[in-house]
Order: sequence, then structure tokens, then C-alpha cells
Amino acid sequence: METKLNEVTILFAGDSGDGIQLTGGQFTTTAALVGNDISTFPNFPAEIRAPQGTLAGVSGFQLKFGSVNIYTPGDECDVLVAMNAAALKANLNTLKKGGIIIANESGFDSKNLRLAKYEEGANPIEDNSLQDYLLYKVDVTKMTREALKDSGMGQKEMDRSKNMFVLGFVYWIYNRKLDNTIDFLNTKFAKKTDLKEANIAVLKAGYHFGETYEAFRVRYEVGPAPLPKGSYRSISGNQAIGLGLVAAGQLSGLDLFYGSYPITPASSLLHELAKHKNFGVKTFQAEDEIAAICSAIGASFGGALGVTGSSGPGIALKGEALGLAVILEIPLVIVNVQRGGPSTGLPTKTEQADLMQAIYGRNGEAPLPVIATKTPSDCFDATIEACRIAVEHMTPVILLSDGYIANGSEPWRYPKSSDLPSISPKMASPKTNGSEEPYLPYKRNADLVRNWALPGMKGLQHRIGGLEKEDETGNVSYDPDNHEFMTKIRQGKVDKIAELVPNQYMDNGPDKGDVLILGWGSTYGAIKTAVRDMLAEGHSVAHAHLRYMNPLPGNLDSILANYKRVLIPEMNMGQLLQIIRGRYHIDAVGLNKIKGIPFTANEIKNKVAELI
Amino acid sequence: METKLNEVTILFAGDSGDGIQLTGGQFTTTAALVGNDISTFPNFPAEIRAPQGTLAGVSGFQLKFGSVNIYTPGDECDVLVAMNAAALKANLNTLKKGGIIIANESGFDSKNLRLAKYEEGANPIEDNSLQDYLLYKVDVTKMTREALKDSGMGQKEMDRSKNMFVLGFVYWIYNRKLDNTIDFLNTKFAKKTDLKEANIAVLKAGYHFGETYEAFRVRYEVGPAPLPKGSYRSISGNQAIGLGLVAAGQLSGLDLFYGSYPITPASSLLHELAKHKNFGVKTFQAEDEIAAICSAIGASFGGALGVTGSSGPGIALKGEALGLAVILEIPLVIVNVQRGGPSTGLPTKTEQADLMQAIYGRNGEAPLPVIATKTPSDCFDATIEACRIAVEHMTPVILLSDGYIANGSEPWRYPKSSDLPSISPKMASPKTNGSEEPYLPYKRNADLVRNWALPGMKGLQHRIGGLEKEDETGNVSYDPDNHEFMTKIRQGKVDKIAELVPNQYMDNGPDKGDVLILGWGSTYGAIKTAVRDMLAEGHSVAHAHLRYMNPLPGNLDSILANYKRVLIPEMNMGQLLQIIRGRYHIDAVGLNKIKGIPFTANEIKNKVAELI
Amino acid sequence: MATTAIAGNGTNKLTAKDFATDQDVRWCPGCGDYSILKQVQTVMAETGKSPEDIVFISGIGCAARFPYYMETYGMHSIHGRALAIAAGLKSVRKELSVWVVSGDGDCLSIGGNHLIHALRRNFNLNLLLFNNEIYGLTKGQYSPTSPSGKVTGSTPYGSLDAPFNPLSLSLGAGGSFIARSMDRDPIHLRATLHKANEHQGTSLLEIYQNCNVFNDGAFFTYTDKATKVQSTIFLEHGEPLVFGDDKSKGIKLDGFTPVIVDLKDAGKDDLWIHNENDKIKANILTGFFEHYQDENTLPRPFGVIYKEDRSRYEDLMNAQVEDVISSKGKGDLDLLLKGTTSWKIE
Amino acid sequence: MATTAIAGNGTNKLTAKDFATDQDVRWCPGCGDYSILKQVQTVMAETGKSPEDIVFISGIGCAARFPYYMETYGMHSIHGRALAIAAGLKSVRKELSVWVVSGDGDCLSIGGNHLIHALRRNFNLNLLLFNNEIYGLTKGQYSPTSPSGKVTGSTPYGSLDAPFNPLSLSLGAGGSFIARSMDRDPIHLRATLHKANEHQGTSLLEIYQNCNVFNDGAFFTYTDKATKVQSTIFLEHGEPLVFGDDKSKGIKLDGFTPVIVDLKDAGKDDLWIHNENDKIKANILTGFFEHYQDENTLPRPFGVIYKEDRSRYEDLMNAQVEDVISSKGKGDLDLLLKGTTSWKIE
Ligand SMILES: Cc1ncc(C[n+]2csc(CCOP(=O)(O)OP(=O)(O)O)c2C)c(N)n1
Ligand SMILES: Cc1ncc(C[n+]2csc(CCOP(=O)(O)OP(=O)(O)O)c2C)c(N)n1
Ligand code: SF4
Ligand code: SF4
Ligand SMILES: [Mg+2]
Ligand SMILES: [Mg+2]
Repeated sequence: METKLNEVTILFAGDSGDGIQLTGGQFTTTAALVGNDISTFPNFPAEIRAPQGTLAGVSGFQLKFGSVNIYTPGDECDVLVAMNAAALKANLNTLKKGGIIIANESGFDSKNLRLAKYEEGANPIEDNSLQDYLLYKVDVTKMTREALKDSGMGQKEMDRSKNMFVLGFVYWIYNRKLDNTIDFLNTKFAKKTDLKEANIAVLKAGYHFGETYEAFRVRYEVGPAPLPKGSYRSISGNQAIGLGLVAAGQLSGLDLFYGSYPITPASSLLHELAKHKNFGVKTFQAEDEIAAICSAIGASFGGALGVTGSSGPGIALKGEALGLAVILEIPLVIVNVQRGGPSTGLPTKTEQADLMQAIYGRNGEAPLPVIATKTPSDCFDATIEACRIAVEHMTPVILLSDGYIANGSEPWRYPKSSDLPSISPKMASPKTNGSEEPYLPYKRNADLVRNWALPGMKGLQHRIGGLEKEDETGNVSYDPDNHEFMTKIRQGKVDKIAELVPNQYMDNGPDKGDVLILGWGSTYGAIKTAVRDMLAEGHSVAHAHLRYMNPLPGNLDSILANYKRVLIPEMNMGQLLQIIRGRYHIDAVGLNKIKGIPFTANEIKNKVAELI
Repeated sequence: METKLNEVTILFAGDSGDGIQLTGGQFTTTAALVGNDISTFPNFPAEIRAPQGTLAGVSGFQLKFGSVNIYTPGDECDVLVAMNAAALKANLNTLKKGGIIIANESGFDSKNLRLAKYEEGANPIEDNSLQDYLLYKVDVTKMTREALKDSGMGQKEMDRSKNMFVLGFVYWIYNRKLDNTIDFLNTKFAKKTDLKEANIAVLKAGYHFGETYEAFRVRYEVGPAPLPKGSYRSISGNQAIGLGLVAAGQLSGLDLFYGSYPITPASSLLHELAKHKNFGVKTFQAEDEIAAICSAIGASFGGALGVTGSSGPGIALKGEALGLAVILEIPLVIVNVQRGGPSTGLPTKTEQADLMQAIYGRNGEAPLPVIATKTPSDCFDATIEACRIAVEHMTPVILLSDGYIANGSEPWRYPKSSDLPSISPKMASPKTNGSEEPYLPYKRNADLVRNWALPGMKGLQHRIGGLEKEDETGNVSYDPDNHEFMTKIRQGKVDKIAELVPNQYMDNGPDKGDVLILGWGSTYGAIKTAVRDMLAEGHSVAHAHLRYMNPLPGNLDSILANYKRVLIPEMNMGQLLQIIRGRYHIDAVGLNKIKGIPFTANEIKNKVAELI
Repeated sequence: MATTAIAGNGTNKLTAKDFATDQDVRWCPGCGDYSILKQVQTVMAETGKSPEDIVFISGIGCAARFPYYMETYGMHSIHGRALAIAAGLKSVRKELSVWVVSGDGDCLSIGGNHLIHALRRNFNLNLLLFNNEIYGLTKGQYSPTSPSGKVTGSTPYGSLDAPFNPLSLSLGAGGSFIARSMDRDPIHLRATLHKANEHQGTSLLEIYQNCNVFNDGAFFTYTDKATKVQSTIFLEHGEPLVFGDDKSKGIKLDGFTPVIVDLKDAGKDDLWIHNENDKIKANILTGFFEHYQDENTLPRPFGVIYKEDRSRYEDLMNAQVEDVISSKGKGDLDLLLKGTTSWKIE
Repeated sequence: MATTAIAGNGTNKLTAKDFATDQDVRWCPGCGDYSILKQVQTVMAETGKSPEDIVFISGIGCAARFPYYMETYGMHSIHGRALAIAAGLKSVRKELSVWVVSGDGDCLSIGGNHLIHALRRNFNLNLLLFNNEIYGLTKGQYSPTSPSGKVTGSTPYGSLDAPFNPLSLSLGAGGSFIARSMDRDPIHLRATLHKANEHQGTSLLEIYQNCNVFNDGAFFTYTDKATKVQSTIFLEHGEPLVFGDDKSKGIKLDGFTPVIVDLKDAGKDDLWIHNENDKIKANILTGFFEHYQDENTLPRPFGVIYKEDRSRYEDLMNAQVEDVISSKGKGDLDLLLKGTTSWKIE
């Protein structure tokens, strides 16, 4: 018997060693290939590998796929695959009542139960403490070994294919073909025939097990989603920033230089870019974050697209050099993949608490544009826009992402390079012989942007620095009026950008109404889902999502004026809220979650309900 | 003939080598000793010594003294003493029309005129370009040599006493005794009899010159000011912070440790404290600002009063470590003597543009108290209060001063040590043998303050760190609810302080009215003067000056509600303004000056006039 | 927490267990840090110091988790700054036994400036440099000690940097105690920890530590039975430099060039005698840094390479305070507030 | 500004004046920086490089004002970070001639970490370390090179720190070119600047510079006619170590100990012959650091102390990019966007 479903959320959970991330990844592409929309979120254990079988060692991969548009990896799970006792204990709270549990029996032996800290004698899959759920016990380990008994492999080796059995079984439940994964295994183990065959055999064993497994009679059908026509791939946030940077380099005709120092969750951006040296990308692992941003400043001074990236603590260290970039007025992009703070805080958890730091975290009046990404695939466009502003407006730009976006992934309708926007550096033109009028490095165009003279350009020799500079000449100046003038020019240059970028658009909902939800960053999916549902329920709720955090869009005040209440959900104590209230003099309210985990759509709905 | 005056502003100006600072200092104490109120501001040339006679090399000392209360060194000068052409050119704009110029003739020879960039042939004291002023030409150099012709000194040596001649002359004009300066010279040159006698001779020569000098018939009388009874001394801002820190160490019974890295205008605080080793003060010149704050954190961990100090760029570097101090919850005081920004900016000029950095310049939600000083002598009390909060609330506290306060000086009615507030550290008590209940480093009292267990205390061994910690135990915790709980506790602990400190008081003016001027920091004197004058003119203007920048005083909203308009003057682009608007939802307006120099009382008055 | 609250009252002798905390140790199974932890706990017990008089300070990294596992006072601070924090602590609490634990990234990359300044100032503390030639906590990027060409997450095509020679750097910075040991030789590690502890000054002890997850086997040549005898030499003050199977080889200096001699043919007489106090020789020894290839490769030296007795920063600091007090007298707050020139207004 | 707009077109030979800017030089009268500026401008002209192909980068300090006075491209950056900025610049523009100017505080105090990492990476640039043993710009606090006991604004009772030996530190960090000169010997300074410029790699040139306002005479022993001959020794590759009035003295090595020999009684034969490429000897030479007392004090060495030819970081970086391109082919953006697994939705 088959049941049609619009959307399903599955959480694969097991020990770090169980190949959970790979299993989730495979299910994701297989689902995507048949046209489902999908959103995924891996949940790694905290930085240091914990001993096998312990709660601290649990690795999870949550994914939601559907025949409708999917904006988040799901509030609650429909299915929880638990490879061991710890995996069950750590994740049961996310499973909806009546949800399916697929438990690997041998992962519930006394050793595993003890490591998972179940009290002596208790075993959830034996006592009926799980009666509110549909529990399916499957002895994955045993059957995997069974399937490989003739392979001549050792047990340890055999057990490494456990995840394929589960994957095959889940494929059966959701009626998926095995081809994609089989192709994957063929290429992955091209040179290791035995491993290839073993994994494929186990995958098939899991699938067939579904057909023969008495207890499990239902299969589910999740049809393709109404996604726009086009070519798709799956992409994660940091990957998308990496591609965006490479693209921006090409679009601007500038060499990309990325100076960085490893830090969770920004490191994978360094890793991504280091792969693309054949695009002329230069990556530099500096001795610390200060050297990282300074190397990027040096690269920009030399005419490259200088970029640096880090997370909270590292960004804090870059503050002084950021101020230098502001007063120099050179292109620079600073990527902050936010994580839980303060201080070292929660390195592997997500948060949005660095907004104020981005806008104000420097000495003196040092304004700069701040751009926020909202989803993994959106990182690509946001990155190109950040680079465009940096290069065309000769300014450092901070790009804000976070751990949730960085590690999450979704299908991406990737563009043709020919459809990408152009980026045009404001290059100065070298002197022709004899021309005698002095070069003015801080002379500006109508947008208050100075032009860019690179070492090597004849006759344009000039000196720039961190001391206040005289208008136009850039010579050091202690003149009081000049200082006020330059301070206002630097502010004006940034404000000007608001006039040149697109107006704020409404993501969803009526142009006037009861409640406007003003969001930014990774809260997008949860807000989107909540608003979609509440509109369906007939409420007067709208959604606008900010890309330009600074300067704020010119039409924002008129938008805000169109709603009785304005709600600002943030994964912080209310930073955008403080800015909006200070700037627009409206009594906006905040919804704040500081748990290191994203909002659920329900949390948003409940708050809106209070306001209506 | 004698004229009575209420207040007089004199600007002594000359070459760095002319002993201008000493001259100003002497006049200051002499005036103070007869009971004048007085306010001074030295104006050094920008960091690097410029060649003699050039505009860049001009050193100035402005002072205002009076028989009335004095709150600023004066908007405009009544008297300008110009030792050379550059000194005149650089400062003429601050002299009021009709003001007195005392010019040292030999400082206007062709060489000096050229260095001062007067165009060929022009000489302000010869052509009558100065006809709007009372010009007195005095050949100081010649008469100084004259006075010393029998001293057997060399010319160069003689010329060094030039400043004493001018001082003597100005003493005559304002009817002052020479005793104070003679005493000073006696002690200063106790061992150098010839120099002593020379300087005294020249001082007297200058005085007598006044009596014989035809052109100068008027003398002025400035009587004592109605200052409260008590013992007074003159003090500068950084000196007062230094004394405040030493006092706080004594009041708390903690050893004072000051870890710092030199930077203008904070260096003199390090110099001041280094002098007081006989109070057990330990000063540590670290390798950089990061090491400086970290050494202070280490000292606090060891049970000392850990303090660090710097200015803008250095404070930016401390951001990450500040976050650590916040999450550790240990006492720490961070002094920021603000200067012109952004980046290296204007190191020798004053500004208030680091307020946002103080409140938000860190990653994550990292709240901490911020205290602002308002005048040189106020630095003493503000510093003790900052230390008290840090120690009694186990939190880092930022103390904001600026270059204007740091270098300015005024008479200070210094307290008896017995009248100073007490500071009581929340020390844990070591375990008695046998007691087995575990020590909970993050258990809190009613004010949400944890107690302080020092290495060496038996049985209280514990580990603290930058990762999010479990409530009470302080063990590392990745639990979502715990993170939100701890984030709110840290915020709550800071907010709590607002309930415990005194309410905001009105500095001047009616409790209800047209305009409230809400000030902070070194704008105090200018606002005070402006409000005093406007009240005298019958306007409905009031003045409240914030000491507690974060958390803001509990009663502030009710105060703000009592006035039609709220004006916030700041030497920045409107940072407090943004905070007040965001927090209290009122339409306050700003008056902003970003010139590296303080407001004049007139600038404030004119703005208020617009609002009434 | 303080499960051993009664420990360290001096009456009952402590054991390694008394220095273990109630927190489960969260390093990867097989990590070299476990062995180091065990040796340090043992040595702590042997020193006879009370737990409350000992402080462990670390930065960030796998190694830096160390303080959580020591039943002493401790701070797990921020990346690279442990030495700066320790400097402040020592300045105000010279009697404490302070141990800094730092990884090769923490200590030599972001923390490099504090390292060289700490060595020059010579606070009396012990610095344990856990060198695994990788960034472990951030999941495997090359570090300043990784050999060039190292393929890691951040260098898929191989790293370009010439690595530091941490001991040469430390000597150049003016270090007063330079030593090396390894996670897999517990006896040598404990002995060297004791020597570091006994040295009055900043004791730098580099410990080769295996990161079996991201850089497995980086030091196997020096730690594995098979190759160890050939590839390592264990230094003892006043003893000749001998190594190899049953100490069949020695090292002598031919001018300034160290040469390996086979003791079967040559006598021991003209062998290089190790002198901990000779800085020039120490420079030559830290220069034994070529990666082991064959029996002609100079062996990697372990033990105390250099040792020098010079004044401790905190001693000078306290002495200066005492001097000023004895010359100016203990400070009187009221006199300080009064200043040099003051006046009365009645 | 660009008063010499036509300069450097190669056609007409440049002079020192062509490298002066229109800004008035704002150092104190008598400052040693003036002489250094003059020598550098002269050397720039002599190198024949066009002004637009030269970049001066500095941090903050008196010394760091240098770029404003050079008619080349320049950046006066932030305190201590010049080398980090130069690293980025060199990474993308290897053809430029990059000069970093840094004071003893800028380079060795706040900038210490960037210094040791720059030396290890060996970018091809020239680092001029203006050592005046004081913080000049901030009006006279002691620096990491000030002798201990130094009385300054921040140390009224004398400094406690043992100073760095900047050249030993640089050697320990892996520097490939280590040299010393002084503001008051223009000929030697120009010659050494040329050598630094010719060296392919990070050339560290320490220049003793007199701060006549806050630390007057710090180096007079080495710069004054009277004492110079006795207290200094000028090294030449391949030449014996001789010094003193009419070169009457020499230095030989007795084992590892350098001893001063009077050439009147002893012959020149067994004198130490300077070899720029010998690292051990370089270590001994940088050890000549005791402050001059009498004729038994080892003279302070000037000139090129050590020189080693190893690969430049930017060369490796560019080579790696080239390698990857030739193996994978020049990157195709559309293929990159498509990724490995993609699908169509019709
Ligand atoms: C300011 C800052 N930058 C970067 C990081 C990320 N980070 C944490 S540990 C570490 C390096 C770890 O390597 P190492 O010091 O060798 O210690 P190991 O993990 O190898 O023991 C890095 C880069 C951080 N936590 N803080
Ligand atoms: C981040 C930061 N910290 C401190 C300062 C203040 N400062 C400027 S230059 C300097 C040191 C100057 O000494 P040095 O580098 O030896 O140069 P010199 O002036 O002696 O030539 C200091 C501490 C600063 N500008 N920025
Ligand atoms: S990552 Fe490496 S160093 Fe870190 S705990 Fe695991 S094995 Fe040890
Ligand atoms: S302070 Fe010293 S270093 Fe600076 S310019 Fe003056 S003399 Fe030169
Ligand atoms: Mg490591
Ligand atoms: Mg210096």
C-alpha cells in the first residue's frame, strides 16, 4: 500500500564513525534528482571527537524533502534513523509523536546503552517506553554481515557498509531508485572493486529487506515539487560563498586573494577556495586573523580582490585593521560566518549576534556596508553583491552568514556565467609623459568614490595611511574642518549606496496589513514557512527580508509604516531591533532565540498570533 | 587704573622649545592659590616634533580663570601671548575681536615670518593687519638678555628664561604676586643657583617692565571665586584616573595591576601609575594591547585588581579578550582615553566616537557596564566607581575618558581617604577539611554575582574558560536552553546594576521644561556654561549628564519625558543619540561636532535656540 | 568538581588520580594527549605540591582542553593568549606553580608574539608545547610546524611555508630552558617534566604528540621501537652523545660540523660531551632537524638541550616594589591625593 | 605629490631628489632618520628602478613616517602590521620592489609575530628595522631592545625586561638575510642597503638610529670616531675578522669561543674568516652583543652576518597556481557552477 505525502523530514543519526553524513548526502541527491525540493542540515558533534557510542559523539543529518517548496530542514522529524542508543536518546525530542523510529538493534546492546547513559537495565527498544512512536527494530549489523558473508571481508570492514543497508531500506520506504547511489559508489570506489561491490550488495540488501520485512507494509510517495525550470545542483552556504568569490574575481577581472586563519565554522570556506587555484585564486593561511586581514589589505592595495573570512572571535581581532581599510578607502570583503558567542562560546552552534559588531565594532566613526545572506544558495548572489560594492565603491564590506547557512544545503538553480552581473573597478589611468598636474588619490566621483591607482602605474605614485587625510590630496591633515568634512564624506559614501541598490522588496504577504515580519539572515526559511502557512490561514501577515543591513534600504521606512505591528525575529538579544527602533522611531517588537539552534516555523507563528 | 573682571582667558603660545607649558602651569597655580576657579587645556603639536618656528611646531597652553565658576578653558581668548610669528598665525582665530596680543618682537624676524608662511614682506606686527586687536609689541628676547647681561651666561642659556619675562609681565597685568613662582624656581633649581637666580631676575624684570611700559596703562583685577571651602590641588584627567586606581586598590584591599601598551593619549596614565610602586602598584608594559588586557585578566584571576588602558586602536585590539572577561565574569577595568578616529585618525585630538565600540565592539552577546568621566577631577570618582562595579559585580567595566579630559586640568577639592567609598570583593571562603559538597564557581547571589575563588584557596580548585558554561558548575555545556539562560543571566547581571546605582540627577535647570540637554563625557563644561547662561537669560533649559552609559539609569525615561525636546551634543556622529532613540522611543535630536576639538558654549546655545 | 576537596592538605600523599577531574576526557580515542595527561598528573603528585597551589592555563585547541582534566585551578582562555595571561598571574602571585599548555598552532602561530616575549622576560613558569604538526581542533589544517608540502584541508596542493624549528626560535628569543620529549615515552616525559618544573624561569618543553585523526604517525620515526634507536638521541648533561642499537654510535664535532661516528671503530674519547649550559652547542643541537632518512641522518635530540639561570621577571618586579617602598616608604594615600602643591579655601 | 611625474620612464637617469616628495619632513631636528632617508633615496636612484615599481610600507612610529617622504607608492598602515600587509602585496604583485620600514617597537614588540612568520616564509622584500632602542613617537617609553634598567616614562625606576637580540631572534626564526648598519655611516649604510636589495628573500637590515630627543647617544660608542674603531667590526664575506686602529686586531675562534688577538704579536693566518653562509658562525657573531666596556669587549659586528638562498614564498605560490592550471586546465566558471552532480527540471 502507498501513501502520498507532500513533505517528509528524516533525521539520520548515529556515531561519528557510522557514515551518517554520507548517507544523508546520498538521500539528498537522489531526492533532488527526481525533482523534490529539499533542505538539509548536518549536526556534527562539538569540536572534539568524543568516544564512540557516547551522547557527545552523536552525528546527525536532518533533511526535509517534498513535492511542495521546502524552506527549512523541518521543525520536527517524521522519521528518526538511530544507529545506536545514544543517537536515539540525543534526538528523540525532535521526533513528532507517532513518528517512525528505525533502530539498529545491535546498537542497543548493554555497552551502547551504558554509554548513552540509560539507567541500568533500561532499553528503550525493549521496554515499551517508545509506545508513542512507530518503532521498527532492524538488526542492521547482522544483516549487513549476512549480505557480505561470502565477500571474504573482515568483520570490521563489513560493518563499515552498515549505512548502505539503512540507506537502501529508506530508499525502499520512499520508493526511490538505487541508480544514483550505485553510480556514486562506482566512481567513489572505482579503484577498490571489492569495496564497491560490497557497498552495492549491502545497499540492495537493505532495499530488498524492505520488501520482505513483514512489519513494514506502507510505502510513501513524494512527488516532484513545482520548482522553476532549469539546471540544479545541491550547494552548501560556505561552498556558495566560495563560488561567489571565484565568480566575482572573474566578473571584475581582478585576481582573488583570500587571506584567512582557520576557525569553525568559516574554515571550510578556506578549504573550498584552496581547491580553485586553477582560477588563479590565491589562498593564504596567515599566522593569525590580524595578519589575515592585513594580507588582504595588502593584496587589495596591489590591485587584487582582497578577501578575508573568519567567525566571531577572529572578526573581533580584525577590528583595528578594518578601521584602516575604511580610512584608506580600498576594496575589501570580510566574511563573518557567525557562531554562538560570546568569546569562544559555542563554536559549532549558530547565532546572529555579531550584527552590532559588524556595524560598530571599531574605534572612531568607521562606517562600512554590511550585507547578509539568507540561505545556502543565496550566499552566491550575496557574495557577488558584497564584492561588487567593495570594488565599485572602494570600501570594505562585511558579509554576514552563520553556521546554519554555512553547513546547510539545498538545491540551487545555478546561473550561466553570462547571466551574472558585471563588476567594474574604478581604475585610475596612468600618466602620459609630460602631464604635470599632480595625482589626487582622494578626488571623488559623483558617488563619492575615489579611483584606484595601482603600484606600477606610471606617474600616480602616492602614499595612503591611517592618519586623517586632507580632502583630495590625501596628505596627512590635522585641520579640524577637514576632519569633520572627511568623516561626513566617509559616512556619505556609505549612505549613498542605499540610493544605488534595489529598494527593499516584499518577500510575501500584503503591502499593508496587521503584522510585518522583518527578518535578516538565516531566519529566512522559518519565517517564509510561517508566513506561507499563516497567509493560507487567512491572516494579514507579510514578510520582508533584509539583504542590506547597512546602509538600510531607502524605502524601508515607508514599508514599515504600512503595518500595525512590526516583528523582528533574531537569533540574538535584539540587535536589528535596536537599530530599527533607533533609526525609524517605531515601536517594533522582537522575537529572540539564543539557543545556538534555528527558529522553528511554529515559534514564529505563535509570536505572530500574539500580535494579531 | 584698574578694571574688575569676572573671567579672563589667556593663551600662551610659542615654539615647542619656549617653555610654554611651564609658563601656563605657573600662572595656573598662582591664580588658583588666590582662590580663582580655573580650567586649562594644553595644545601640543602633533606627535612628531616639527622644526623650530614652523606652524606645526607651535605649542599652546590655554587657561581661563575667574571670580566666578569656570567650566571650560574658554571659547575665545581675551589675551594671546605669541612668542613667535607661527604662534600668532596658528592661534589668531581664537582671539576675540578687541583682544590683547602680546607679541615677542624678535619672534617676528624674517626667518620666523618665512617659517610661519607669511607671504614675502608681510609682518603682522608691522603692517596694521592686526588693527582689530590691542597689539603690544615687547622685545622679550632683548630685554631678557639685558636683564642677564651680568650673569655671565651664554646667549642660548639666557634665552631659555624668555618665558619667565612674559610670565612676570602677565603677572603684573593681572596683579599677581611672584612668590609662588619664585618658590617653584627655588625648589626646581635648588642645586643650580645660577639658573635659579637668572630665572628669578628675568621674572622680576618682566614684572617691572609692566610698571614702566608706557603703552600699557590698564591692570586687571580678578577676585577669588565662590568655591566651596576645602583643600584644593590642580589635577589633570589622566592623573586623576591614576590616583583613582591607586585609591581603589587600597579601598578594596586588592593589589593594583596595570597592564598596558603605550598609546597617545593614554600613555601618561601608565607613566603616572609607574610612579606609585610604593603603593604596591605593579605596572607591566606588555608587548601589545592584546597581551596587556590578557595580563590584566591573569592578574584578576590571581586576585588582583586587574586594569588595562589604551585608546581607540588599542581598544579595538582588546575586543576578543574583553569577550573572554565577560564570559569568565571576573573583575577588570578597561580605560579608553578616546582620541580622533577612525584608525590611527588624529592621535593628539579629542573625540567621543568609541561609545558604540565600548558597548558593542565584541562578538556575540557580551554586555558590560560602561562608565563615562566628564571633567579632569571627575575622573577620580568615576574611576573608583568603575573599579567598585568591576569588583563587586565580577565584571569587566569600560571607563571612557578622552584626550580633552586627559590633558586638561582644573582645581580639585581632594577628599580625605577616610571619606572614600568602600569596595568589598565577593571572596569565596576556602573549604574546611572534610566538607565534601562540590564548589560551584558560577553560583550567584541576589545581584546575580558569582563569588571569587582564588588560586591557593584550599578545596576550591575549579576551571573557567571561554566556552559556554553550565549554570552554577561552570562546566562546558552545549545545551541550548542553558546557553539562552546564561546569555540572559549575563545581560541580567549588568541590567541589575542600574537598580543599585544612584538615579540620574539633574545637573541644572527645571525638572520640566522646553529643552533637556543630555550630555556625556567631556562636553560637560560647554553644556554647563551654556545652560547657566541661558537660564540667566530666562530660557527653560535643563542639563543632565550621564555617568552610567550602560546600563542606563533606571529613571532616565521619566526624566526624558519631562521635556518638549531632548538635545544630545556629542563629539561624534550621534552614537548616544542612536542608543537613546532605540531604547526610549523618543525623537531626540543631536548636535554633532567631529573636529577633534571640544564644543564651545556658544555652539550649544545656538543649537538650543533653534529648538526653543 | 572538587571531588578531592580534602586532597592537598599535605597530610595524605597524593596520587595521579587526585589530579583527575570529574569531567570525561573528550579527546579522540588514541590521541597522544591521553598519555601526556597521565604523565602530567603523575608528576604533579610527585612534586608534592597541593592542588590549590597549581594553575594550568591554556589557549584554544585540543591540547588546550587540558586544564578541564586537571584537579587544580585552571583557565581555558582564548586562542594564543595563555602566556600573556600567565604573565599577569605570575606578576601578582609568584608563589603559584603555573603551567601553560599550548598547541603548535596556539603557541607558534597566533601566539608567537607572546611566546618570544615570555621567553625573553623569563617568568618562572612551565610551557608545555604539544606539537602534533597540525591544527587538530579545527579538523586538520597545516600548522607552523608542518613540513612544507603538507597536504591538508587548507592546502589540498601542499603547504608552501618553511616550518619553524621551534627550539631554534626559542633559543633565538632568549629562552632559558629548552627541552624536547614525546607522548610515547612516558618515563622520559615524566623525567623531563620534572626538570622543567625544577628550572627557575620559563621552561619550554616541546612534546611530540600524535594526532591520530588528522596527522597520524607524524613522529612514528622517533617513537616506534623499530626506528627510534636510530633516529633519536637522548641527551644527558655531562654525558657523551651516544645513540643507536646498544649505543653503538656517537656524535663528535669536526670543527662546527657534527658527524656520526661508529663506536666499533672509533673510541668514545673525542665524542661530544653534552653541556646544557653551552648556547652555541645548543644551537648546533637544535639544528639536528632534518627529517630522518637513513643512518647518515643526524638523530633528533630529546631531553634538556639548553638551560641558563637568569633572573625571573616576577622576582625583579617584586624586588622593585620593595626597593621603592624602602626608599620612599609605604605609600600614604592622603599624601598622594594632596600632591605637591595644594591650597585651602576657607 | 607626483612632482616627478616623468621620472622613471627609464630615459633619464634618476637622482636621490627624484625620490623626495613635496611633504616637509617632520622628524625632530637632528634625528637619525634624516640620514637614513637620504641614503635610501640615493640607493633607490642607484638601483635604476622606476618609482612606480617601488612600494614602501610601514606601521606606526617616527620611523614609520618614512613612506610619506618617498616619491614611490606607499602605505603608512597600522602599528606592527606592515609585514603582514607586505605579504599580501607580494603574493599578488611579485614584480614590485617592496620595502618595509619599521621601528624597534613596531617590528619587535607589537609586530613580533608577523616578523618571525615573515622570516620563515621568506617573501622577497626588504625589511629596514630602525632600531633606536626607544618608542619615539609616543614620547619615550622603553622598547624590546632597550637595555634592562632603562629609565623612561613608563619605567621611572628602570625597566626589568631582558632585551631581545634582534639578529639572534631573526636567525632563530629562519631569516635568510641578516645584516646590521648604522645611520651615521652613510657609505656602509648605502652599501648594505644595496646588498639587502640584491638578496632574493626577506632581507632584514637592522639600522642603529639615534633618537636625539628621547634616547640620545644610545649607539655613540659604535658611531663616534673616538670609540668606533675599537667597538665595531665590519664584516666582509671571505675576509678575516679584523678591526681596531689600522686593523691592528683580529678575532679567532678558540674552540667555540671567539677571542681577540693583537695582530702585532700574532699572525693573521688563524683568524676567523667571515662566511656569510655559515649559520653556526652567524649565531656566534650575533652573540657579540655585550655592551662595549673596554678593549676586551667583543666588537659589535656590522654588515651581512648571514645569507642563505632559499625559495621565495611568492614564487612557490605562483608556481603552485601554474602547476594546478597546467594539470587541471584554466578554470571554467560554468563548469565550476555546475559542480559534480547536477540535474535538470523541465
Ligand atoms: C581567535 C581564534 N582564531 C581561531 C580559532 C580556531 N582555532 C581553535 S584551535 C585552533 C588551532 C588548533 O591547533 P593547535 O593549537 O595546534 O592545537 P591542537 O588542536 O592541534 O591540539 C584554531 C585555529 C579560535 N578559536 N580563535
Ligand atoms: C595599536 C596601536 N598601539 C599603540 C600605538 C601607539 N604607538 C605609536 S608608535 C608606537 C611605538 C613607536 O616606537 P617604534 O616602533 O620604535 O618607532 P619610533 O617612533 O621609535 O621610530 C606606539 C606604541 C598605536 N599607534 N597603535
Ligand atoms: S583531533 Fe587529533 S589532537 Fe585533537 S583530540 Fe583528536 S587525535 Fe587528539
Ligand atoms: S622622537 Fe626621536 S625618533 Fe622620533 S623624530 Fe624625534 S628624534 Fe627622531
Ligand atoms: Mg596542533
Ligand atoms: Mg624606536
